Amino acid sequence: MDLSDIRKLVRLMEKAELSEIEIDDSNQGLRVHLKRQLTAPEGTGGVGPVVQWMSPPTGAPGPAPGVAPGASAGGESGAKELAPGTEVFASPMVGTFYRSPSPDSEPFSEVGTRVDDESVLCIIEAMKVMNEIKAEMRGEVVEILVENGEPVEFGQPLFHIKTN
Amino acid sequence: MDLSDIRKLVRLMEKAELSEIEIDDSNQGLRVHLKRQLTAPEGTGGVGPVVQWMSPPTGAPGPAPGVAPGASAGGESGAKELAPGTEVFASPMVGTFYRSPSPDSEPFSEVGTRVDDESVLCIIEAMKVMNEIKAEMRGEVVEILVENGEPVEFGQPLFHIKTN
Amino acid sequence: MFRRVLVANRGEIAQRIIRACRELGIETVVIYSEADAGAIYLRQADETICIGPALASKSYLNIPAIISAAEIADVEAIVPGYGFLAENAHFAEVCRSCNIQFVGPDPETIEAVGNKSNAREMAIRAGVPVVPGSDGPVTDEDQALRTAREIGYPVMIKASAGGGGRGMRVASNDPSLINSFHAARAEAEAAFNDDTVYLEKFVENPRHVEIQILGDRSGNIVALGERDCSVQRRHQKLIEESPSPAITPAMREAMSKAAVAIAREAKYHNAGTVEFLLDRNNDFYFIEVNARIQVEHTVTEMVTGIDLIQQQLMLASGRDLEFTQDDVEVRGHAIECRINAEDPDKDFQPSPGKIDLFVPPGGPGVRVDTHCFGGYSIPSNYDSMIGKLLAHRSDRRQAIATMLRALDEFVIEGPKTTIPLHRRILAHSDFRAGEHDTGFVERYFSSHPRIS
Amino acid sequence: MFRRVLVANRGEIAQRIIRACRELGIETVVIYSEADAGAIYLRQADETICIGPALASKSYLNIPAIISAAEIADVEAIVPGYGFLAENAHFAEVCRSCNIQFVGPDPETIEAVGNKSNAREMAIRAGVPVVPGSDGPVTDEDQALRTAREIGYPVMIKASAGGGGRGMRVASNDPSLINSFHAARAEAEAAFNDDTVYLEKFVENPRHVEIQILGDRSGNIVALGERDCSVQRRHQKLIEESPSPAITPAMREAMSKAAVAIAREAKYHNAGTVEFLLDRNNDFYFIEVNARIQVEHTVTEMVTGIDLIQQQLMLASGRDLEFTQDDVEVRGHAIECRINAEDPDKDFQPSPGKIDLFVPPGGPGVRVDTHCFGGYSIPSNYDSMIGKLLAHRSDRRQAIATMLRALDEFVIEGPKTTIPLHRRILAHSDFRAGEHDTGFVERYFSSHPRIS
Repeated sequence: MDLSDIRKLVRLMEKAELSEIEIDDSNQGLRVHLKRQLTAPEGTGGVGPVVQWMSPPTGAPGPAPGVAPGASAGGESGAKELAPGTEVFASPMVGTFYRSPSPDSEPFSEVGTRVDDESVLCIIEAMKVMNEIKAEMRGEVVEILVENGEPVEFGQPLFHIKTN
Repeated sequence: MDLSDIRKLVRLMEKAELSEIEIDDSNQGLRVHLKRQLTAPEGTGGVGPVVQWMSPPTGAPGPAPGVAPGASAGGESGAKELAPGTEVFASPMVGTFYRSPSPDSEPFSEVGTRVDDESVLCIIEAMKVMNEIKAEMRGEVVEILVENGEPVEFGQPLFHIKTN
Repeated sequence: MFRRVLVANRGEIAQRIIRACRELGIETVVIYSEADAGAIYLRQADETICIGPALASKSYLNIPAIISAAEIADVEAIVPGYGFLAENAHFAEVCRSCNIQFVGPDPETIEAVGNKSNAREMAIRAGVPVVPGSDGPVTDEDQALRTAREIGYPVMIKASAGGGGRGMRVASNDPSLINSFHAARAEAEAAFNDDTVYLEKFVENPRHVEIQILGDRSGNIVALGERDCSVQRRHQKLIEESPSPAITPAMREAMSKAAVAIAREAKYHNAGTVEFLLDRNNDFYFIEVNARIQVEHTVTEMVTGIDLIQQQLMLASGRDLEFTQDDVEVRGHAIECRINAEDPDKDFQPSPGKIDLFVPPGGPGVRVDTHCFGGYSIPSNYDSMIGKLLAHRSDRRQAIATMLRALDEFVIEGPKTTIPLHRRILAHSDFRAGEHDTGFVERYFSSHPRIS
Repeated sequence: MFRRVLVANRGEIAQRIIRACRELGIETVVIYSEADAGAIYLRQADETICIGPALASKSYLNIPAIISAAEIADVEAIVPGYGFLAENAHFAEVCRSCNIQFVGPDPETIEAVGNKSNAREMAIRAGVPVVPGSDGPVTDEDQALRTAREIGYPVMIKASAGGGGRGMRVASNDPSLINSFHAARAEAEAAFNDDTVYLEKFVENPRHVEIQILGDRSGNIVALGERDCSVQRRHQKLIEESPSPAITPAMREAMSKAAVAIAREAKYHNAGTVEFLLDRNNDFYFIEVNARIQVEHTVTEMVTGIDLIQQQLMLASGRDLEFTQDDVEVRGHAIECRINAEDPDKDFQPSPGKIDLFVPPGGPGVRVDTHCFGGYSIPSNYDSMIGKLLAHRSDRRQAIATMLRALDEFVIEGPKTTIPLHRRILAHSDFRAGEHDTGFVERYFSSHPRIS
């Protein structure tokens, strides 16, 4: 179950006009719950699904952001409000997100890492080129929103960085 | 120049996306001025044309109501507000409006005529049948909105009647 | 050809008639009820006339109001479409007496084919097979029992004046026959003001196949191929297609000849449809004639390239057919899905109201006939049809693929629609194999089918 | 056939490609810029990937971003549509080096036919008539003057790398030639980064007729009839139709053979178009090859019944053509009007913004290809196309009638559109007689044509 699977579920909901999907797989320690309003309030944009993804306690860090297909990336749906002074660091390009320069290396940043303009936050691989992505701000990484090796879109939120 | 001509002009404006038509025919003592917003404010209904019809001073009584094609009859567009206590008497059927029982007779009602429930206001001919239309209210005819011999729709305003 | 006609209908068929008239250069006067004042097709009319309030009996079924509108608008003809007064012989008669051309067959023909037992006798005279049944109306219990035992159970009791499934009952044994006989009579009386009923052998889960015909006043009659309307729910058609996946060229020819023979017997002119049942042995039986244009005429238009509404107008104006049976060619395969504002999850209850977002599909092979648009409010006073979605491609497989993608594309936010049901039907193996019959929908999609 | 492809375009052509893929059962990954996040066709995609901001150079023209999207989405092919990178040989080359199939001809072919003077030499080798002109590029004033005097004035100076009318100048005498020569070079340098120009005899007010071709990798090439695109404004096509009202069956055959010969010379596979000028003596001259699907491919789809985008996908996947030249049949007549968000009263300036009410036409013979809907905002960043409206009927007269009623039906409130101009063109006697040429629009509808 990764972001792309969630996307497929959301698409399925839209197609079949479902209002809710709930998957409880205790073998895999996974619970997915998607809920969606069947009539869009505005009438023009995509229907905003509410995505709840409960990772197993032993699993990967934090909840992944729900990305509505076709919706403008950069916004989060169903996620908690950002604390004041916390900024979203969005992906400057399409590619594959890596937290470390090689599988065996330490991650560039962790939750708690302090960064400045020149700090490398992560690598995004595009067309076999490893692009080092710099923080371009001062602050502290408070949340990492994407898993290692996951594909990211332009504008997709990657980190929350506390700047004050 | 009758209601049906106005309708044709309005339709022409819609088709040609005109915003304004002004006709000043001094020979016939007629001035017609139609104006229309090119983008509808609501977006769903017909575009409401503003119709100003200046009858020659020697001509027929009062301004005819502007009826937008396809718009719900019964409402007046561009006409002055009704005085309090004045009611619109609308046509109960489709047909041809006659003010008198025969060409040589006196009209059933004139501006100033006092009417009650049983008073015949006019005749509407439908399928060769002359239907006497009763006032069904008490009051005084203050305005006659349709000319003798003119076709009328269901719900089209025929008279203004002051009831108090 | 007419210079100016009255469009005596509403919704998608009013829109359809206006289109045909505009292409022929005929002026349209379109009547509407107060509930339809916001209809966008009124903008395309040369003149519009409000004829009454929402209630159909005071507007679209109000003969004096319609005739009066036709007179003040000075039209030469009235185009009735389907439903409302389209098969009302009295209305056609009134039109004639007022010197207004009714765009349809003569009142005598409407009357003659409108009575089902009479039509059945016509078919027998024309040498067309009919479902075994009573020899005319059945008037009492004894006669009903005698006939039923003679033709064998199950039998169907049908209202002579019937249509749309009303006044129709099935009985499998004597006691149920007695009950059904009285129930059908009462229903027929209520629905049609005529309690005449007759009996037929009940053909279980047949296919419904109908032949489109066109006739002129000189007696030329052509058949324009068939439509398979076997996807029905409670006798309401949901999906129609042409050609039928169930019939062979030989059967098509036999049915076409039968349809033309009946039409000739009925002195039929203008557009009409002859409906048949097809049983599991591929035997067909005449059931009825529809003396009007039908909702699903569009399917035939796609495969033949012939504009049936234009033809109706030309034929009503007195012109002869400009082509012969040999000129008619069926090309490719067309499917139509009726998109209704109904909730398939709630027993198809109507779901009228405002359409917030309306994005009809487009692209190759797709035709949409609708009067709806984003912002339009579907009135609760009339039928629930939003529109008809058609796919026309070179073969059935491709037509299904196009229809499925078009259904997926069709965005209607606001009312509930039959789109999800259509998707499921088109994905069903029986439908894809062309092996469905009129029991198909009830069999697989009834009892509150949840979309899952 | 491909299992999964990347749609590397936007707007109506992205919508069109998604339709074709869905019908073929191919999964689509659709890229979009931030400006297109509200596009409704994204809902029909199996996956969507935002590749950059509104600016085309950072999104739809951003080769690394597109290739990266194709890689993370794990697609087998990229479908470029028209415009943006559709005729970019470098992009096709990068696709190849990344083992992603580019849905179009080989980069070598794109390169070869993309250079206009090179394509001209190819045509000469293939024995196809070209407009008399310079023997390759013209590099200095003297050579230009010599050539112009040789072929006779008026002459046209054209950019070798040109397209869309840029880098094109007409000269009627020596002094204007000198000026135009330098101006065209400067314009070509600015527009294409390549100041190579060549000279051609200027054919005054010709007709523009083009042949659609399809080719497979085994060398089979078929011609799918012509499109007449003579209704142009400043070299931008406004209306296209097929068949051309100006050519005879013999001319059609000669042009088709010429197109196939050029395609063979260019080792062409996939879909392409060979453009010709037709002069007043009915002589035709090759002008250029468009190595991509064109906006107006839809017109050919209507008359041949062949889905060109599906064909592109099948051919790119390595399949051979499933039909031969003899199987191609042109039926009826199709006309397309390009509906742009432009104000014909204000020199066609773009009119982007929110569409308040959008009611596309429908009914028989009408096809609409659009990505727009009521509530959609046309971004100001890209071209102004709202959609393409097509009418397909059994003959040209009927197709015009259907198009006119469809234009009348088409309600777009918000942006200004080219609909009123189309109405006037279709009502013009020269167009109705099929006697218009590429000077037609400028002649009758220029200098701020007011709709009256």
